[in-house]
Amino acid sequence: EGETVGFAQIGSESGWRAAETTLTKQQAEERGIDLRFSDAQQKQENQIAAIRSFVAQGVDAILLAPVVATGWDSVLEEAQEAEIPVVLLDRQVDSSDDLYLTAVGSDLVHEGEVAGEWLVNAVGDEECRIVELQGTTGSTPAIDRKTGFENAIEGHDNLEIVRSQTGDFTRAQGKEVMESFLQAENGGKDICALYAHNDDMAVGAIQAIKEAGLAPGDDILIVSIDAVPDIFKAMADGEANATVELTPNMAGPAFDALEAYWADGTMPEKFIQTESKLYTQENDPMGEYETRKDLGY
Amino acid sequence: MNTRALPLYATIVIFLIAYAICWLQFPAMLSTRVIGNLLTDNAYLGIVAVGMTLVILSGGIDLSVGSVIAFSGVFIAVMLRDSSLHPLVVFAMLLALTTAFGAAMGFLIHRLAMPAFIVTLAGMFLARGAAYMLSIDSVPITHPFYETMQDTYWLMPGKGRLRLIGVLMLLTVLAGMVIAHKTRFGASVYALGGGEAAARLMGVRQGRTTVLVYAFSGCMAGLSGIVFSIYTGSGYSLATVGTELTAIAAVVIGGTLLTGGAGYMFGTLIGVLTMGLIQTYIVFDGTLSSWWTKIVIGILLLVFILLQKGLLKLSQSRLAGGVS
Amino acid sequence: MLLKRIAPQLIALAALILLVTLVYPGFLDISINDGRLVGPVIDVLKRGAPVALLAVGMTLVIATRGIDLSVGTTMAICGAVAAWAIAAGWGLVPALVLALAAGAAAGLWNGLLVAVVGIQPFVATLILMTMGRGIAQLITEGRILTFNHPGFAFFGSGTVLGLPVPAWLWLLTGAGVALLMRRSALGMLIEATGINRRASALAGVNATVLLIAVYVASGLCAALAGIVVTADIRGADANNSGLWLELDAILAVVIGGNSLLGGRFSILAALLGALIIQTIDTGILLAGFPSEYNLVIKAALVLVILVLQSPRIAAEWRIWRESQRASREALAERSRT
Amino acid sequence: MLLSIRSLTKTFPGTLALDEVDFDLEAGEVHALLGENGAGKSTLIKCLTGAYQRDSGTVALNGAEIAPGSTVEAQELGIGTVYQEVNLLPNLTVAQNLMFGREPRRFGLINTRAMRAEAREMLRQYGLELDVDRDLGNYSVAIQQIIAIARAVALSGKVLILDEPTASLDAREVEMVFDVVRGLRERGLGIVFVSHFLDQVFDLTDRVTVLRNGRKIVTERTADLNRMSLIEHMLGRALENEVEQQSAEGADTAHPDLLHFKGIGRRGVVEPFDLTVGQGEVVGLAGLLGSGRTESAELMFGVRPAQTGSARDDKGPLDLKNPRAAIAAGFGFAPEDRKTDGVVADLSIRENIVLGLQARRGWARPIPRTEQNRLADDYIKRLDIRTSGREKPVGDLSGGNQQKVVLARWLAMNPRFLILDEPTRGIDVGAHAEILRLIHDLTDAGMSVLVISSEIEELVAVSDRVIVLRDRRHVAELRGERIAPDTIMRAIAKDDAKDGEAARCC
Ligand SMILES: Nc1ncnc2c1ncn2[C@@H]1O[C@H](COP(=O)(O)OP(=O)(O)OP(=O)(O)O)[C@@H](O)[C@H]1O
Ligand SMILES: Nc1ncnc2c1ncn2[C@@H]1O[C@H](COP(=O)(O)OP(=O)(O)OP(=O)(O)O)[C@@H](O)[C@H]1O
Ligand SMILES: [Mg+2]
Ligand SMILES: [Mg+2]
Repeated sequence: EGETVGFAQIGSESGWRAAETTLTKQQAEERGIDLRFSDAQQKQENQIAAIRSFVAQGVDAILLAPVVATGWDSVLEEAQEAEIPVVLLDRQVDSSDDLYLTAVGSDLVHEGEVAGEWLVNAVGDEECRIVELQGTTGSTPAIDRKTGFENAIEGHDNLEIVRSQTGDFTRAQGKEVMESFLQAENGGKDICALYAHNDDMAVGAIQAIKEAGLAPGDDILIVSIDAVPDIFKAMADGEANATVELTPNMAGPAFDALEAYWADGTMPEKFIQTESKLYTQENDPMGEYETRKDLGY
Repeated sequence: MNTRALPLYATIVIFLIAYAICWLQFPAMLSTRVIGNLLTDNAYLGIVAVGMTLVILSGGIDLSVGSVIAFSGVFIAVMLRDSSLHPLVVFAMLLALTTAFGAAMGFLIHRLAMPAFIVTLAGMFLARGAAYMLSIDSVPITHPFYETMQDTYWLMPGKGRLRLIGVLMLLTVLAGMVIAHKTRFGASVYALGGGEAAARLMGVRQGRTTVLVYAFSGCMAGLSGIVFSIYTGSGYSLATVGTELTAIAAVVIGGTLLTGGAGYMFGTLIGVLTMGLIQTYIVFDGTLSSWWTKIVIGILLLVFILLQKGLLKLSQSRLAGGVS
Repeated sequence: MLLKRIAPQLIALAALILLVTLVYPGFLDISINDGRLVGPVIDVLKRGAPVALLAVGMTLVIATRGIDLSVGTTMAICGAVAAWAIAAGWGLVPALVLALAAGAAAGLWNGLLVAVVGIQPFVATLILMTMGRGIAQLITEGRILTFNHPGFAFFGSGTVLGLPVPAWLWLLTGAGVALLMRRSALGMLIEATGINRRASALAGVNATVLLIAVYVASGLCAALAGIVVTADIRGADANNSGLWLELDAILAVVIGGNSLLGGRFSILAALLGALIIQTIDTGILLAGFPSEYNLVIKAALVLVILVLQSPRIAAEWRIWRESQRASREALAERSRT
Repeated sequence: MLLSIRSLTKTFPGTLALDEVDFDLEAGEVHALLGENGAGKSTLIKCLTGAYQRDSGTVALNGAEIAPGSTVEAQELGIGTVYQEVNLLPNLTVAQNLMFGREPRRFGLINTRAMRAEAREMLRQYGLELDVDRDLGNYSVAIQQIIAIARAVALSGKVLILDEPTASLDAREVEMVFDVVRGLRERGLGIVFVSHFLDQVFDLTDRVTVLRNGRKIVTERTADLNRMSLIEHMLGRALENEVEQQSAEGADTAHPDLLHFKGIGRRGVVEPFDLTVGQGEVVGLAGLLGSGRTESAELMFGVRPAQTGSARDDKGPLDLKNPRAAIAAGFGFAPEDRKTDGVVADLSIRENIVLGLQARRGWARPIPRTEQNRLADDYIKRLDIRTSGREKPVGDLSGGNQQKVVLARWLAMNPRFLILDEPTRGIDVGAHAEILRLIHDLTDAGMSVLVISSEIEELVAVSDRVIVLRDRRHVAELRGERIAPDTIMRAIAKDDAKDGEAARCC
């Protein structure tokens, strides 16, 4: 119908983010929506400026993947005054929920919980010393995924996080930090499991473990979050154990909601939660890899 | 004709031409909304660039400002959350703190003869680290006084909003112009940028000037932090990463020489608006992928600098030709 | 003479190692694990490779009174190019050559902007710094380009004579460049250009070509660093490879006692600077502090080292020592009479 | 006693620059401070004004001991100084330079209009009418020199110190400066005057203090001294044959043509000119400040590419598009502003001397260290460079010695055509004679030399031919007997109306 939608994306800091962008563009094209894309390079100030520009341009709706939860009140009010509906993608904001149409996303704390619960079941009653690779210090996913995981292992005294450092969500840092964990924990012999806040860090860590002469997935259990293609490959090789999916297709539900709203003013629910599905080595990792590898991760 | 102001004129001319091109492509670019946004969205950048201009004029550089802005936001948010102080009191405390921080860096630079680049780089790590230690989470600010400030604006014809922070930025630039061009302190700053040894022999109080320059920059970074916290209504330790480089780019586009001693405060305003214009243009266009966004920003930066250099050369040779 | 030049860096490094050993006693342990040395110190040598390699090129650029902010993104570009070539099945040698060529091209671009167009180095390289990551992402299309090529991975995680390949790479590059500078006249000509470009040009030094050459050298070093990082994780991460590493490289050069105002330089000292930085980083990781403290600790340590090395402090210390000696001699004199 | 210095000592690493120096300055006198290059004159002055911290000794102003910690304090005490190297700020306007630190203010802000007016007024006394709103860097060294003097005079409530203020001025400007100085003397100021021009010393000063190797040798009334004894005090020996005596010899030897410049020029810089240089010939360039002598030389050496014209030797056309091309064609050029164009301050004397030679050989063929040392030692001896060793950074040498290092660099390259722009600027009498003798030796060996100098006597002493420039145009050529101070003067000043123009800006 030729509606124009502005998409204020955070940036392209990870493969997952790139996939989200690709899928959003695909979805828009399929539905004949004219998508205006803005990359904020991980900066909230750029995102705010982009939203203001979208308002000044008079778009029909705005998709916002907020870089951080706070600080959106005044710009969302401005959009509301201009009667432009805003849909939040994949992350929440702490503004009042009548400032936006709906939010599509997963519950980051819940993701951490799913990962933690898997590990609790996997180790049973054995002693388990866990090392944790955090995301970028201060970022919402890092904080929430840490909280969720800690919630899940609470009360299980046989599980303990012995080392926790930031790996900045990157493969290289994941590998480097894992090396120092191995170094510090008796060559890795004292580590029973690794929890990584995203798959990229896990993939880096897997290499470090291999180079240290241990078997990732066996000697050290590995659980991480995102479900990007490369982790499925690792799972297929038996080098990773579990991942929690964060689907990059947030735009699909968002456009569904918008189209309903444009058509007859249907108000969607305020939070459309995507599934945080757990994948393990049993879930045909190779097949999952094949279906995902062309999504722009 | 005064040759020293040529870079400034070149900058203004290029900015106007660029704006005209944008307007031809997207007529909405000339709306008061866009103009209002340009001021509001770049208010924090403009303020911090004023401080940066003075530092660069003195022949130095201040890499810490981005982190200091982030620290300021977190500091304000945490103070307002954990104490019952009025925001204005918190602002005063913050400005005192960041000014002292800047002064301390200036002191190190002067007393230990260490390069500004390195001292302020350490300052950048330090301020960001301090912000982390205050709070990792982003902290919302919910004080009623903040809402008043956020809602203070003048509705221009055409629904554009001239907001408080935009006006504050313009006033800061004005103050910066007075300090740089109309005071003895400003003259000392230019002198220092022209050559330390000569400046000393001419009677510049090098130590005092250096400390003051960085203190001023720290103060401006604090002020910019306040503006940023009003702008986003929160404090976040990961905010404004790399803003120091944007500010430096704005100052340079504004015609100030990075080696110090030459440039105009007003040029910095134009430089900031130019950076804003590039951003706005890319959003209006809305077809660039993430990577092309980066490439295009780089190319536009280069084009601006080349045009400026070209225009400068042209007019200089004109002038020289006119003499003979 | 040489030892005297690098003494401050050596002392700083020794003190730092002592400090780290206090918080993490096993720091100096080295064991042999199927023919390769393992231990934190070896890790420092290996992990320090990217910054050390960048520092070699950066030292030359800084000696000419320039600065190269683009090395981080150049790493990303070269890594992306190499990974792309490997993934496309071009084979090892063409991939390496292509990556090095990309680095040289990036350096050439910077050099032309600085030496021919006359843009200030900070700004000229800032432009590539902004653009470069976009170019790298353009090559990888924003994803992490992974590959499986043992030959290429060797550059990241292989060992030769027990030592990791990245360590060999920076050791050899550093030694090679340092020798080239001091055995030929390049070192002096670069220093002369850095101190007074105009006077050097009037004396017949080809300052333009020299300037371009140092930026190309810096680009090549960045390419090597990019290859190491890419080979290490077996994938080109255009978003994060070399992110903010230019700052560490500059820091290394300055900790090495080189002046940002150009002129006299020492590559050896810059390499020690890189080791100092990596020792701090590795030390922080091993010590197991919460990650919020990483930055503050690093900043504080760097600041302390720089303050202790600052020329003013050195001068004051010399004066103090001389006055001590004088008073001691006076005392001896008095006791003799 | 206005100013009295007792037992002033100052050491630099490896150098005892001042050794228990006493110095007295009375109110209402002009006191010359003389000595060879590196004798310690500039150091004495800098210790006095707080630019350097002295090791020991006392300084008293009007009987009260002073110890300025910085130059600001000295200025506040009423001591105005012109340092040896022009030390103003090229990036500030002329007005800002003149009024720096004393800007007239209104409501706490600088009153630009008043500042401009006052600056213009200050310069008028020196016969300078220029746009005070332009950057100082736009003006020649000479004009900057006068501005520096004007500034120092304005700052000097009690003492005025002039360290080689006249080094790049011509006779007319020198006279103007002297008039101002005499006026100040009348008003009761004490003036310290450093110069290597003995005529000026006898002309202007009341008393003389001579330093040698950092020690005070003597203080005497100028009237009680004659030239010979003064030189003896300075050098510690008699000067065998002074410059003047050499002038007659070799004036009319025939010189086979070596180089032809045809129609060389650049718009707005120098009008196209023709010049033929003979082998072994010394061509002098005379002219007022800003008449285009330096520019002519720069065109010939490719510093600024010429827009018109060509150069050739007997083998064919020469390419002079940049300095390297000119060097390849066998040219050499010792520039006028040694600080910015000459020395590479942080490099050692040795490296500075071999720099040009090395650049010509290319980076891949380093000159062996022993050869470098031999060259450096050789020139340090031949040019009498005063230094504690060949590895000393050139920036730490005294002004005159830096000049010698620049000369040494070019001599070491042994060009066939050497351009010397103000070669003896700031060089003491002994070395001055030495350098002029050197020029003769070089031309005897077949080198051609172009000398630019504001010192007419010097031109007369060395030149076989003198070209006179006015208003960026080559206007006259003098040979043989006509090379004499008064003929040159007359040729320079032929058109008085034009003259005024030349000294003015734009
Ligand atoms: N900053 C410095 N560091 C080391 N040595 C110095 C420094 N400044 C001057 N000297 C040395 O002190 C001595 C005196 O130098 P000074 O500049 O006072 O000589 P001068 O009498 O002014 O000579 P000239 O006539 O050439 O100007 C010289 O040997 C010089 O090398
Ligand atoms: N009176 C003047 N007004 C404006 N610019 C001047 C004036 N005199 C010189 N300049 C500029 O200063 C620079 C140096 O000229 P300079 O005076 O050195 O020429 P010159 O003929 O070599 O004189 P000299 O060698 O005696 O100083 C040139 O760029 C010239 O354009
Ligand atoms: Mg002197
Ligand atoms: Mg001249």
